[in-house]
Amino acid sequence: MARLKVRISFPDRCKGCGLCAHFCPKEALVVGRNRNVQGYRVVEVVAYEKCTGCGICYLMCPDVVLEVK
Amino acid sequence: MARLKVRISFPDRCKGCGLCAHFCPKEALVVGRNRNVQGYRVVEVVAYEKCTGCGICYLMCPDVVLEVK
Amino acid sequence: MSEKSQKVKDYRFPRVLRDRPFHYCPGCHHGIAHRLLAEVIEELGVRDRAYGVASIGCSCFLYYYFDVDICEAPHGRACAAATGAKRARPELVVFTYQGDGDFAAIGLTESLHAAARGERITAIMINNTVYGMTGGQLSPTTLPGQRTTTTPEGRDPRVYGYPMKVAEMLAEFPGVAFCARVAVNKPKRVLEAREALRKAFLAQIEDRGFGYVEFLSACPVNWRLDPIKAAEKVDELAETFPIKVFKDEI
Amino acid sequence: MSEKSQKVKDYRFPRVLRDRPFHYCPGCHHGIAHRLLAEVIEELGVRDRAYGVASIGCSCFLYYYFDVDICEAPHGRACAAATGAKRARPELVVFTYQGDGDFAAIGLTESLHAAARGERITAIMINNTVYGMTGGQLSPTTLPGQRTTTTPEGRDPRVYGYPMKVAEMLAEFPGVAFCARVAVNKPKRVLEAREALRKAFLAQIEDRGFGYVEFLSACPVNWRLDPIKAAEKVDELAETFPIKVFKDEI
Amino acid sequence: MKPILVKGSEAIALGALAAGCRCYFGYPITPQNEIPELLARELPKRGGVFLQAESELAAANMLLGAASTGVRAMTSSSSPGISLMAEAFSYMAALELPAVVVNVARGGPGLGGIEASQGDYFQATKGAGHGDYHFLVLSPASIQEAYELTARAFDLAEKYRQPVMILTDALLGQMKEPLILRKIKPRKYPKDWALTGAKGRPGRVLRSLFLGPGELRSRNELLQKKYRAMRREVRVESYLLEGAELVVSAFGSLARIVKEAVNLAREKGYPVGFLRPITLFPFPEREFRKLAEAGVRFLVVELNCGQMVEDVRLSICGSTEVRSLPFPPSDLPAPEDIYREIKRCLRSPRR
Amino acid sequence: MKPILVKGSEAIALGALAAGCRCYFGYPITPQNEIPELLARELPKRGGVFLQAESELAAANMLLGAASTGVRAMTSSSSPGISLMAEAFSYMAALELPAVVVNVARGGPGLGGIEASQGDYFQATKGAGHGDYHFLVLSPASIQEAYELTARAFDLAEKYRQPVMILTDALLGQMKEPLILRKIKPRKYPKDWALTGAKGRPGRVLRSLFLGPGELRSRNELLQKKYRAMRREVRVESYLLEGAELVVSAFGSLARIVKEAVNLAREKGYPVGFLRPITLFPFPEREFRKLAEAGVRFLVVELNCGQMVEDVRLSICGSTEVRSLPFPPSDLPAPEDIYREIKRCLRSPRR
Amino acid sequence: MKFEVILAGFGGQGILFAGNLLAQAGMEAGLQVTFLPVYGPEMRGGTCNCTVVLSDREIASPVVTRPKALLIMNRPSFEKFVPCLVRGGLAVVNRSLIPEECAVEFPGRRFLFVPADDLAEEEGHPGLGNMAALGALVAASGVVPPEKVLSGLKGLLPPERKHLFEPNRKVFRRGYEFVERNSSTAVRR
Amino acid sequence: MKFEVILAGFGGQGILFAGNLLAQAGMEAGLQVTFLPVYGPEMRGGTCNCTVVLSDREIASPVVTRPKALLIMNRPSFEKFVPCLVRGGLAVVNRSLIPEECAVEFPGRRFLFVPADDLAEEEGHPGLGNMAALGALVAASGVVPPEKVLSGLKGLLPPERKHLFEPNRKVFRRGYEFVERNSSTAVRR
Ligand SMILES: Cc1ncc(C[n+]2csc(CCOP(=O)(O)OP(=O)(O)O)c2C)c(N)n1
Ligand SMILES: Cc1ncc(C[n+]2csc(CCOP(=O)(O)OP(=O)(O)O)c2C)c(N)n1
Ligand code: SF4
Ligand code: SF4
Ligand code: SF4
Ligand code: SF4
Ligand code: SF4
Ligand code: SF4
Ligand SMILES: [Mg+2]
Ligand SMILES: [Mg+2]
Repeated sequence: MARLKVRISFPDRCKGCGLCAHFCPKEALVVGRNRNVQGYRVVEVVAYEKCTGCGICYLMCPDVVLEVK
Repeated sequence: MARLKVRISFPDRCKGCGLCAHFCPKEALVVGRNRNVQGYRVVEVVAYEKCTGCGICYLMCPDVVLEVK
Repeated sequence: MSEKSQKVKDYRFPRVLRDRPFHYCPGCHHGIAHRLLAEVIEELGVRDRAYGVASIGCSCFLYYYFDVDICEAPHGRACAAATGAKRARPELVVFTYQGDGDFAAIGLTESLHAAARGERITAIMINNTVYGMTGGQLSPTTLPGQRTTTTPEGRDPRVYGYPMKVAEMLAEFPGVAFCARVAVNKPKRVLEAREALRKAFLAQIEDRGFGYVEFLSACPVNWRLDPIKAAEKVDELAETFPIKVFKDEI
Repeated sequence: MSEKSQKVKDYRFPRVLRDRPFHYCPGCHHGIAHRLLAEVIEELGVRDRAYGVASIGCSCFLYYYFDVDICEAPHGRACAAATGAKRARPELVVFTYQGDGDFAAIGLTESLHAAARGERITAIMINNTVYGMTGGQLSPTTLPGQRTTTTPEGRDPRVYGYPMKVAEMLAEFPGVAFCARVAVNKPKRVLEAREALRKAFLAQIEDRGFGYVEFLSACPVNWRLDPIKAAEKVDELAETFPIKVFKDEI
Repeated sequence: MKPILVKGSEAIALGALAAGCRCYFGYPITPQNEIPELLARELPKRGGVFLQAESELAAANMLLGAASTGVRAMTSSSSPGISLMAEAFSYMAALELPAVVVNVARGGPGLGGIEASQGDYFQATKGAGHGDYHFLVLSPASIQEAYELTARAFDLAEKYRQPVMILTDALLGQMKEPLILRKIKPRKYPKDWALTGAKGRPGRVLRSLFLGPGELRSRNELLQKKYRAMRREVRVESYLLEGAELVVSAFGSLARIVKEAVNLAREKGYPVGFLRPITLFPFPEREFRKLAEAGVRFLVVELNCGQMVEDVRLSICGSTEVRSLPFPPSDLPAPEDIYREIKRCLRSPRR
Repeated sequence: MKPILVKGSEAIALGALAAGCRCYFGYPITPQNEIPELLARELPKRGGVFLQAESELAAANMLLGAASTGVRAMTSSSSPGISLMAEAFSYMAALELPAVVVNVARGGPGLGGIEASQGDYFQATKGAGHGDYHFLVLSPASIQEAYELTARAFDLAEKYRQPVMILTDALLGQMKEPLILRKIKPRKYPKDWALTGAKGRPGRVLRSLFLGPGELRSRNELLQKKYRAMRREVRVESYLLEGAELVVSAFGSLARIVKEAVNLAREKGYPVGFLRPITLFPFPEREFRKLAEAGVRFLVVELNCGQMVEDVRLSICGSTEVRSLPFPPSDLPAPEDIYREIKRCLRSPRR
Repeated sequence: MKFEVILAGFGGQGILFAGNLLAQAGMEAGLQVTFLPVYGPEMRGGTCNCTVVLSDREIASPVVTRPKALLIMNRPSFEKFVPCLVRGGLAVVNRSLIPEECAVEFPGRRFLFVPADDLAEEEGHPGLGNMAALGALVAASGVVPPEKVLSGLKGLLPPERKHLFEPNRKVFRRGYEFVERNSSTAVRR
Repeated sequence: MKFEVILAGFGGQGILFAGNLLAQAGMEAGLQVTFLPVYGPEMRGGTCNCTVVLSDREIASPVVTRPKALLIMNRPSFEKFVPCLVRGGLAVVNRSLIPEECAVEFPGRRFLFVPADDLAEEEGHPGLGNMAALGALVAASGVVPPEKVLSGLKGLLPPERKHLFEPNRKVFRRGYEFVERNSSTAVRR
């Protein structure tokens, strides 16, 4: 199952709340400076290689921005 | 306290339900044939001498017909 | 039970009651509850600052019988009206007198929230397992299998669930200071009921919280039983609705 | 927890959700609860016979997000509307999605009676201890001392009593088949919440009774905390509102 | 067909059964308990749902839920209970739900009494709840009509996707009269809005919150259009209009007493006619206007403090005189009371 | 006195405080939450009672209880919440309780929206609940007036032993304007009916159930008499009536926009005047009738589908033309929209 | 033909049943009928009355203020309704509870005093005074054939109360026969 | 004199605060004022706007469909409101989020592009772009003296937020001065 990795599938849904980044055990995510159509800062994957595909970020994201696949 | 005895103080309140007579331990009361202004058969004391003034009839009467004094 | 209410004494027509015959059916326990309420108001000496809320049900004519200030509340809203009166004038001794339909069906929200807030009021609920006034329909406290005019085949728990145990619910609220279920179908129980009622008033008088007494009460007419059989049937009710002091912080 | 929901798997946007961003504030747990609900509907394969009741509160736009049949109910009446729908068409899988104000304040009667009757519906209550939609007023579940816009000095138990424990009340009804309080402020709890939700649906699908899940839910905006602090504060809520399966007859 | 002797309330319940009503939700209240009590016996036998709700609020919202799934459903109550349903009615109208609501009205305001009253006319016709919405309101005057109009109410509700109210009162609700249980054939209307599970289609929504620009206005315009379309359902009973100089108008059961008074007056040679609105909303404006244009004057008799008289006045727009003869609830007027007023009207000079 | 900048809702709360309101009960709803939120801060400081109820039903009945003890008390809500209070209102009117009720109305029906709307005019004036009862209804058009009328409402409520409604809307409720906190001197009225404990007297009763022969009729006649007496409280704002051939009428905050349109029209030389009912019940019938008798025509502008226009028509009884210009809720009309219609009216031939 | 009768007495005296039965009988006899009960807000105590109209034409109003006949089972009802009776009207009165002297105040009415409760008690059914009085009313007025009352009775009794048919019939007969037997003396004017 | 301005942006950009402050300043300057917020049904997200009218005569309507001025903080608001601006009207626009090119479609309006968010950020208060834009609006329109804005600010901040006075003042000044400094070039027609 190592092939599973985080994807920012729906960046325009993101509200930059930071919950995913906070809970990611690998510190693979961060809320960046770019804004999406809603005007929110958007999450970014800063360490794709560290991602274990554990799904925690998916579980914690209130806006269904991320997928792990 | 032996002087306490049942009185039918408010016969016109009586509805002839018979609860007093049923619960009187001395069988001192009975619902008679006479009707009051409401049209109900009224309670009567049939054994005044047996009454111990225990107050049970007062306690059980839903219409506050009886007094014990 | 307190010294006072146990001693041998004479029994006289309570002065708080007006001299007007009750309109209740023969053998209806509403009358006993009325008398006890009058006695307790008298005993506690609060007639002059009593404020009663009459609810909608067989007891809606409360004001004809009690010589205290009384306001009528819409069906189910007695506890809300009582809350308003008590908050407006905390010196009043405020009580409601409600049926099971009034308190636990249409008025459940108002009843539970008043209790949860710990309103300093005394609520009396006459649980006769039916809607007496409107002709004997199902109530939240109707027993399983009991026939009513709207459950002609008897209450089916699959359709209506099981009877609602109001005293048990209320006892869980920290705001409730006294909570008991009583019956008046036997002389001894009448005395216990009186004592419970006294404490339910003390709950507010001593500023401890909400006071609640639930009367298991016979409705001979809608139970289609004579008064004596109806009184006996209350024992059957007590199997589902235990007669008990659930909470006593007085 | 079932085999199925624990296994390592990919996580994809649930098909029951529509492709429309949630209107919730950043970090609001409503969104997590939505996703779980969508996942469970998908997993149980009941999308085609699902009937949702949207309540009045922050979640009133439920119908924008779920691709199932949805009806709006007046504030507090979701359980009554759900009862009507389920009784009319028992083949539907009927759920409500309500706030603490909706479920436990204005709608308490409808909520408790639906549970007491054992309606075959699933009720979801998002307990964020405030009225989110209207700007953060007091709710029946507000913690003692918690400041809200209508309790500027904090909830005073002398005035408002103590928080209402809804799950605990519901668990007492024989008609309730599943009753749990969950939280979604930690990954493990999210999984547990999902499982609870699944069982709350099974309660009706397997015709056992009323299913209930209460979510302790962060409202960063009205708590005036950032999303991460708000998520942490849910642990504090859990001291008053234990996270627990109160009843599981599935 | 052999008639049966039933109360008005029972006739309403029988009308609902005849129209294929599948669900009833209600809360007891005098003087209409015969409706739930009959349906509690009969509906389950026919595979329908009878549910006593915990309150009128719950009943109205159960009705909302059931109606949203496209089944025929109904509630009934009496004045105070109807007041409690006001919010739900406004929602049902906004959601365009077909449902039947029966008000067997009693004396008010407040707890009032349980005698016949027409004090809820405004509540029924102008909208008890908030916002611009209306029931289609039908008011029967006989037990046979109570049966037929109730059955018809279910068709109309579906035809217009719209709550329909039967407004009657304790007099008709409690009296008995022979009823012929005429067979009813319920009409069929498309239900492509009903929430029946989204199998094979996208999820459907029934909502009343409209925040987008102009959305709420559109919803209101749609409703108003419907209300105008409903005018074709207007019904009246007219009687002895030929040669009438004064038309006495009343609705519901009171109209029977009024009719008797009109008979009395005609027997004495007074030129009096009778017009009974059967639909209270939409109001039979045209029928009144036509008479007014012919110079007829009106006497409006009501069991309240004067409510329908406003709709009569609005209909004829000042063109002739409209007198109000209100009887606030307590005892019912006798035909003679109305007859006296008829004479007085006819004797008084035209304004 | 230095003005302060406050919302209409806040002005209402401040008016209540100024009038000596002792108790507030309410349940949150947009767009009037500023009322409870201000009172939650201020009432306890002054020894008063602020209590957030568990629902509007509870709030209305707490109000009933508090009012029964003779203290000044109030509740506030918005459209759907007001609908839920209908039953309690009917009781309060029947029990003759003085109390103040504020409706900061929003768009309907159903959940509708939260924009300004006047869709609750019928509900407010014709009686939302069952039976023949009425609020005395006041409708302010400015923040200063919101303050003053709210304070006055408490006096009127006690003067007539009667619930008084402030009917306003989201526009006035949410806008800010300078307010001068003029000192208010509450009037005193006898309270020999209040339930304050029966010390030294027999117990008093407040009830609305009247079963004795004629009792309920008497209660209704008493209420009707009171409603007639209330006519002396009628207030209007009139503007530019001199020489007006067309009078544009509107109430509440919309009247401001209408007034601007009238100004526009007058500037262009159109003979237009303005009449704003401040009391909606009793309705200023006489004021309209007088103008109609002088041949003036009317244009009635409303943020609904046309409700007050009925009262205007009833007032003038067909003597001149009354046009309706309804704006169902969504966006507010601009003065220009109304100006255009004014021109159209004046150009069209008189009917 | 139009026959308007008010039946009145205590709650529990079977007033509504008797009125209902009369209406049912009228309907079965092919007449137009209305039956209008007046009921208290509660089920309990108090007086109770109902109005029955039988006619061969459409009945406009079921409300009757000046009845052509009365069936009076107790004293308060006597006092309330006898003054409303039209001149020449018939009042069937339960003599078991109301003394004949009461009638002297009301000249010009036809009074028929029937010991209704006693007749019922004699038949062993003390609760059925209503049927005795109804029997007398039907006999004295002739408004419906007595067989129609009996067939109406069959229709009205629900299956679980079918056993009450015989007692009701017997007491009805007693009342009916009481009039037949005393026809000359019974009616006082 | 009658000055009608609509302020618009994202929720959270301080739109209502700025509008309120402008109205307060107007009132303190002795003008008639109205302030009308447009609020969502919920507190969350979405756009937000308000209307302020300042006048030396009674203000009939607080509703403005064709404003004389705009304060625009984000792109969606630009698109929504600029078309409503009267010919010759002034639009103060947050250049930090809206590129100047947007203005080309709207000839005949006076555009004042201010890097509001950047100015605020430079002052170390990234959340206070609203104050920079307001400073620019006040400077460019001259509708109220800047001191009145500052005294209004004092009045508006509740005791527990008094510490926010300085940051707000500073950023307001920056916006004000930005216009003074660039007055000739800043306004594009
Ligand atoms: C709003 C409203 N709904 C219904 C009624 C009718 N109603 C009167 S009393 C009652 C219930 C009475 O039952 P309960 O409260 O148990 O009192 P009981 O008569 O049994 O003592 C009902 C439903 C009413 N008056 N008002
Ligand atoms: C009858 C009625 N009363 C009040 C409101 C206003 N209102 C809308 S949502 C809400 C409460 C929201 O709180 P909650 O149910 O806890 O949901 P949350 O927004 O916190 O998720 C209220 C009071 C309404 N829409 N209708
Ligand atoms: S899947 Fe796990 S490791 Fe990868 S980004 Fe998400 S939380 Fe981090
Ligand atoms: S949790 Fe979701 S919404 Fe929040 S920052 Fe991460 S991806 Fe964005
Ligand atoms: S006092 Fe006791 S003994 Fe005497 S009559 Fe009453 S119950 Fe019987
Ligand atoms: S208990 Fe009371 S009412 Fe009943 S018979 Fe005895 S005295 Fe009469
Ligand atoms: S109906 Fe029942 S509760 Fe009501 S008075 Fe009669 S016996 Fe008592
Ligand atoms: S107000 Fe609270 S509950 Fe509502 S969307 Fe925002 S964070 Fe969520
Ligand atoms: Mg009961
Ligand atoms: Mg909440």
